[in-house]
Amino acid sequence: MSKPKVAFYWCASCGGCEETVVDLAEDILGVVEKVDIVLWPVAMDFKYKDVAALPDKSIFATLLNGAIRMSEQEELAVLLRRKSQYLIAYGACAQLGGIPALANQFSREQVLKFNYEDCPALANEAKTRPQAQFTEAGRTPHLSQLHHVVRTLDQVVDVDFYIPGCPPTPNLTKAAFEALLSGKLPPKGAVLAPDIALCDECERKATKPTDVAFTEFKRPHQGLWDSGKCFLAQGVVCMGPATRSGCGAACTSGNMPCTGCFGPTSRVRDQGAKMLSSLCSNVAAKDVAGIQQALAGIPDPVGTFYRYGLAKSLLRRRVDLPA
Amino acid sequence: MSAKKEELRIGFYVCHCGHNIASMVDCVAVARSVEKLPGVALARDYKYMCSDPGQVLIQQDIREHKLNRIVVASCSPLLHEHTFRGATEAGGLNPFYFHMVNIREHDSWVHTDRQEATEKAKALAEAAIRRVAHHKALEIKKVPIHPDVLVVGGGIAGIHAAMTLANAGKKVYLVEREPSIGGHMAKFDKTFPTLDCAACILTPKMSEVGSHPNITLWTYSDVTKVDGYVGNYTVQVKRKARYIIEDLCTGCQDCIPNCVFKEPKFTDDFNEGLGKRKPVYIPFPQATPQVVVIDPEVCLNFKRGKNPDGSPIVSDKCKKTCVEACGEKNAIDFTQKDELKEIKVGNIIVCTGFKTFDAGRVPAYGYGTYKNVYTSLEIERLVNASGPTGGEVILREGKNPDGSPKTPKSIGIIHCVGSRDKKTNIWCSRVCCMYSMKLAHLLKEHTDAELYNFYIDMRTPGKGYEEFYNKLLEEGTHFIRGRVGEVTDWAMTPEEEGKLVIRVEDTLAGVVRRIPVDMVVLATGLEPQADAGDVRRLFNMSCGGDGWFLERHPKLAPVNTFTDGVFLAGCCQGPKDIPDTVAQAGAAAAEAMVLIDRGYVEQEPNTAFILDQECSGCKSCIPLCPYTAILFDEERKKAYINEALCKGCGTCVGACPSSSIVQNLFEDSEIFSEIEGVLSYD
Amino acid sequence: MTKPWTPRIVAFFCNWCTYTAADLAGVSRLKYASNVRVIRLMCSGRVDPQFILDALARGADGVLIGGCHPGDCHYVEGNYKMLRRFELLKRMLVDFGIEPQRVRLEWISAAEGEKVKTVINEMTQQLQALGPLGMPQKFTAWDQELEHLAQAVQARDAAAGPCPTHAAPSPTPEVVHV
Amino acid sequence: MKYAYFPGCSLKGTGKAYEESLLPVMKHLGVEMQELDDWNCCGATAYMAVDEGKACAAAARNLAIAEKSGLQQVLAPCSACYLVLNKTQHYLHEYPGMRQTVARALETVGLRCEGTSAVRHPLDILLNDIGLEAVKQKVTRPLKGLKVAPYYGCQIVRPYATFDDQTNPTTMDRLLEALGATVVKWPLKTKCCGGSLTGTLPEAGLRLSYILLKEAIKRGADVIATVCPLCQFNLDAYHPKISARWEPVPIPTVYFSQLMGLAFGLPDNQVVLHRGMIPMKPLAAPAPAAAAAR
Amino acid sequence: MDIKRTIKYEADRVSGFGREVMAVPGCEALEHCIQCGTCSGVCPLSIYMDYTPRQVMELVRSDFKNEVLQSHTIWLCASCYACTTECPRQIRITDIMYELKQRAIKEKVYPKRFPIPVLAEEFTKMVHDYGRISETWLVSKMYLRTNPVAALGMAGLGMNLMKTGRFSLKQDKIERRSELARIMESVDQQNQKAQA
Repeated sequence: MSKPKVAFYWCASCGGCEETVVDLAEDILGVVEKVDIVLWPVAMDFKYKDVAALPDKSIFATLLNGAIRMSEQEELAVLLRRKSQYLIAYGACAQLGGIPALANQFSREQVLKFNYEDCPALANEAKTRPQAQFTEAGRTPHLSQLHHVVRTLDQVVDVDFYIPGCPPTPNLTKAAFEALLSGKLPPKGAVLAPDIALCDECERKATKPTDVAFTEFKRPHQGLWDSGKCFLAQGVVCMGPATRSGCGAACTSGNMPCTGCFGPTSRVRDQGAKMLSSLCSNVAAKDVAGIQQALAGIPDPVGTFYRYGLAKSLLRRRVDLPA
Repeated sequence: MSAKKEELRIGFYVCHCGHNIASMVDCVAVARSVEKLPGVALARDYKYMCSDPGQVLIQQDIREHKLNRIVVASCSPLLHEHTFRGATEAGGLNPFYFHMVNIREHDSWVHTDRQEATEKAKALAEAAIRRVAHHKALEIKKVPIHPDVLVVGGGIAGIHAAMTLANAGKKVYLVEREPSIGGHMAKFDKTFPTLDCAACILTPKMSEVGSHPNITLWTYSDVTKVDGYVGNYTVQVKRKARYIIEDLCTGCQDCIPNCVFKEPKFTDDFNEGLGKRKPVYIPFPQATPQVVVIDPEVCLNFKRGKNPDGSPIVSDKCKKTCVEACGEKNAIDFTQKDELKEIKVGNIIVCTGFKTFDAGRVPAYGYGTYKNVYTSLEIERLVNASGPTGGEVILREGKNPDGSPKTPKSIGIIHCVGSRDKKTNIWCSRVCCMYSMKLAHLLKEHTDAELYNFYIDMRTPGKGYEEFYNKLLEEGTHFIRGRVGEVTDWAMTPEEEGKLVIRVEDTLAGVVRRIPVDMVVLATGLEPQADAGDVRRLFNMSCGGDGWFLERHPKLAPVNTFTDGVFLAGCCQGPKDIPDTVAQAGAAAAEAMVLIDRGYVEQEPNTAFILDQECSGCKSCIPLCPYTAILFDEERKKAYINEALCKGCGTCVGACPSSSIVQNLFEDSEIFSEIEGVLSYD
Repeated sequence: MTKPWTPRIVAFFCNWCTYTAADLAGVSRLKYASNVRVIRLMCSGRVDPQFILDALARGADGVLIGGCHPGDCHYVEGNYKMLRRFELLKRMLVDFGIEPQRVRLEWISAAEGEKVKTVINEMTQQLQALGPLGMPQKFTAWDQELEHLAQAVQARDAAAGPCPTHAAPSPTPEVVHV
Repeated sequence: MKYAYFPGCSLKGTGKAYEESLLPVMKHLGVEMQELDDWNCCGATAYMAVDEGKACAAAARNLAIAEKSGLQQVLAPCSACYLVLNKTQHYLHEYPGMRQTVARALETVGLRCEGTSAVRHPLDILLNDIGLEAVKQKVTRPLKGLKVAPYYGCQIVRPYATFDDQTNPTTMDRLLEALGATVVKWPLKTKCCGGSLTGTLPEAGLRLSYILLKEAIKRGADVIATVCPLCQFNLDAYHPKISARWEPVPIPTVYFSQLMGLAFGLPDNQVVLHRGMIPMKPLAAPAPAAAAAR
Repeated sequence: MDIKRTIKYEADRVSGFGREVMAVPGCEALEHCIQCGTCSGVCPLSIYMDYTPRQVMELVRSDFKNEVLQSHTIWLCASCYACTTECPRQIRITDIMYELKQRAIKEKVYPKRFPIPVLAEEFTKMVHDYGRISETWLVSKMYLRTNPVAALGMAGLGMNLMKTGRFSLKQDKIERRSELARIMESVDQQNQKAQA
């Protein structure tokens, strides 16, 4: 009897999620033993048409990472959705939009102009831009096009489960595989990580006093931080309280504050708004000038509170940009 | 897996409130539109939902139609939420399966376009329908009431409220800022319109207060801190050092004549600065308690400096003849310090009174410039037999040829000084017309002078008041309808020389007049106390835009405040005369007794709680709670809320970064569904 | 006939001051624009920034928050907490391309029925001048680029003929949702 | 310190003594005054009676010119000018309709009035910008023994001025005291002199001036100090008519700036006392010490 | 004895007049008048008026347009602002007087040969023509139009002014008279448009 078919695919992402699969180390053998991989562009050579040729729902599970920002990615997402019983958004980009979704603060034109014209590291004097199609030697290839809006996977197709993280940890991935293969699955739409904020597993938690009152905020590069003390107690924005746990507090263990890649808990609709609310409520000042002065340490609230979650935020995108 | 969700059966009722709502909102259309919403089992419109039949309708429908949620669209929930929760409960449902929509105060009464108002009502109704689906059954908690009462302020209001409660067997703490109780009334000579002597009717009450076994009287004391909530207030009172041991002072006042100051030379506030007193003094003969006070600002025993704790430095330079005179009683103690007392009470009655308007703020009337311009309160002391002149009305400036002080031959009383004026106070001070006439009568009696009253409108709405006006007319007092333009000493004619001239339009005759007089009396209005803002914060009350403490409802709850267990009486709530003040004080005492005798209060179950499983222990919420109701369990590394301390503001809920705190009655899901609802219309 | 557009304002009023002030405006029969829909909370401190964003995302053109004057909060300091959130939120909304006039925080005491009227009228006028925010319409417009492809894929699939049938279904574990 | 200077028509005509004395005094105090380019009549009390919109537009032209000059502080010594320019500012702020009308009218000639300039009175500037200490330092010939009745008139303190009390102003009192003069307290400080009624309805108008003169004498004043060219004109130039109608009231009325010049020891042609019809009694000779110091 | 009927009929009122005046910038607060008479009490000229300022306020509010516009009171107002400053209802009485003067001039209902409105008109005209006022010319023009005989009585004053160097026959002018004219013209056009 043949094994369950599994597909991996990457859209707008850095590739880190793919690395994670490899990071399963010897456990990957266990996985490979139990499944048939039908698509894994980073490691194996399959053609899209092979996938297209598969019967609908014939793939047991697809782990798709990356945000959807190009027409090709959208197309593959739609295709894989059709072919898979379970479509799993794998990693922060697929789940929340991730770093690529920060582009939602700019218009497509702004993005293209910067990348093909203004970027200082660029040598493109002709200011050539990628075309949707071109004809050469009688052939007309079509190129993938950049969407106006960067989207999460579930804003394009129906998603069954989410594995959070930038990237997801091997442990979560392994646990997800085990759950999938054992058939003991949570309700549809679940995030396969603990539904409790990061502080729960952060070793610094004990050092946070119960009377924090912020007078200023610092960014990570603006100081040397006590490696044992809660970042918030040191005045550094740490997204831990508003972010799911499950990463093993990897960043805070490495003396960097949490930036929120696991996304919010299930009870939260907008991770950034909640973190903003929590931080601001605890500012010490009572007058507008004092409050503004304290909050001046957060010069880029969108980038701070929605580093991974902009596409998934309630407003999704800078609202005055063209469709 | 969770149990199958019970099917929603919402009953919706829209109230016409007679024409109040129906004239601006198409109630039938609202009911028809709500009817179609998911979960709605029935939707009705009805003339008066708050009436008995309206309430019975809800109860019947709950039984007959198996309703499990109720929404009523009518007036403000602050008015009738309680009523409809009661009806819901009487119908056999948990009262919190009810939600109320305000389409009167927030809709029909404030809009002018029927279609728009109807659309708004529909949207608000839809929001409630969506919201109520998330409602949960909650339990009302009963909290016992501490039977003692704090009365703040010892004027006639405080005295009457304290006496009423004490006579009913309740323990009362009466706290007064001045060395004696009595307030403004103790300064008055006679009271209108009956002209009975203020002291004669007040002082017996004062001494009763002083000796009542159920009243703890603390004069020369300030309330400095109030904690807790209805039924359970903890109050801190500062008893200021009076340098006299109250229990040892017998009130013999032997110390006063023996003070090293032979003559009184310091401003006597009780006599409005018209008299003088010594450093050791008793404010007035009938003062309660009969205990003297030493003023450290002027007593030679004190240096003009402060110890680190804020108390004045004792100098020991004086011969201390007062101590000698006190003798074995040993009641004088120069080392006395302010003392902080903490008491527990269930209810508080605030009777902090008023201050009179500072007449110097109307420079055109010359108070402070011309010596013979007086305030009405100064005249009260001047005509008072126990006042600084023994009741003789003599002018501050000017002597008779024989050198004796001059008595006025003509007096002008100017009404509405600091009242009915947008530049000072816009309100009518309500008592000035009457007391001006009273003073006119008394001055006439004392001096036989020619009296002029300058008024804008005569306001005499009270029992026997108009009759009093008539009496004054009979006495020959001139009433000139016109607000005085200016008081000046510049003469145009020989008879004006050396006089104060009042320039005014006699609006009834339609002519401008100049009237020379010897004395001008300014009928100053009533103002909130200078520290009303602090007092308001102390007791968690509200102030109106004018600065008077705000009653919960101008008609239906005139002595209640927005804080349960805190009541108002007397002029701190707005200008009023003595009968009204006493009536209000009695009402406030009765309101307090309602709570005491019931023994408990019901608490709105809108407290917050932390989802224990979900709390990550980030501690963000802990510093936010002003009542320290949120604690951190060090063992389990999670926060938890002490429900008894939580007052249900929801600030921690709004701030919890992982949404792990829930507020009953205001859950996230309930509010999100309300937002969805109000935006559902086209 | 379509109604001319008028702004939609969602208001969050605290129970003790602003909600009561709005009641007072009613009792005083003051007249103001009907564009505002009030949601009652116990304290402005309960206003979660999520509520504001959610209201905007669901079609509000403006959000008004009303609380007690500084120092007058029924719950001591809830209004300060709102003020602090508001200060950063306002700045963040500008970064989101939303005009700061769309979100307004006002201190309105229980006695200031008149202020309820002026604030609502003023805000309605300002929003009228700004025009609709129209987030739901924006979301639809943004997502039109997806429909292109969906249509193209459909067309291509139709041309390519039906997919292979479920001849060989993938073996799958039995699923129990826990 | 530099101010835009709006003299107004009177200071170029019958009130020239005001300008002739004020400019040297200000210069002496180190204040620079730059006359507004091509200023026009403010409209005074008469224009408002004819057309409100045009009155505002005419006054606003001056404000626009001031804004263009970059000098945000406009010094207007004449009471009527001071009031009208201030009133115009208020109207432009308070009434959007008026603001629009005026803006459109100014636009036709390329002018803009944003309402950013502040209209200031010399008394305001002397007390609040320069300060009495600086004034005192310049006094070389204190006005010892000179009893002065300060007369503010009606229009500078009310209703738009904020630098002094509307009913009982004191800025000039304090200034005169700083000059060493004795200030006579009298209740007519802000009473109306009759304004233009002295010419149009003399029986009513002149009577008001008469009361002022009579009362100042009665209170023992040697001289009345004024801030307004119209007040000065009424009290001074109508003097013979008043005396003929009622009784002789021989008391001179001078500008406060003339008294300042006198106290600063400025030359006669900068104090211009000869412009008044009633001579001021000579000051007591300076004390020898003061003379030596000079 | 000459007796006169003083009753007012509703037909004597010009309905809407009060509202119209109160709609003018500066005149809004009139609706709050409580008829206290402070305005008359402080007015230095009220002793000469046919109606006291307070009465004028009530007449305006009650739509007695003809009585108000023909009254002497509005012309006796010297714009000293005492009433405006002291009014307990913050009614800008002076500004209301200005508005009434404007209406009286527009409707030409002021007393003939009455110098005050003539002065106002001449003043306005001079501002239009020259941009500035030359007092000597202004006063002369006023007397010529109202009471040339009385001008003779002013000769003494002129002499005195000459003696003190304050008499000038020079007509002061601004440079950019066309600029001012254009501004005024624009206001006129806007007003006409608004009326149409």
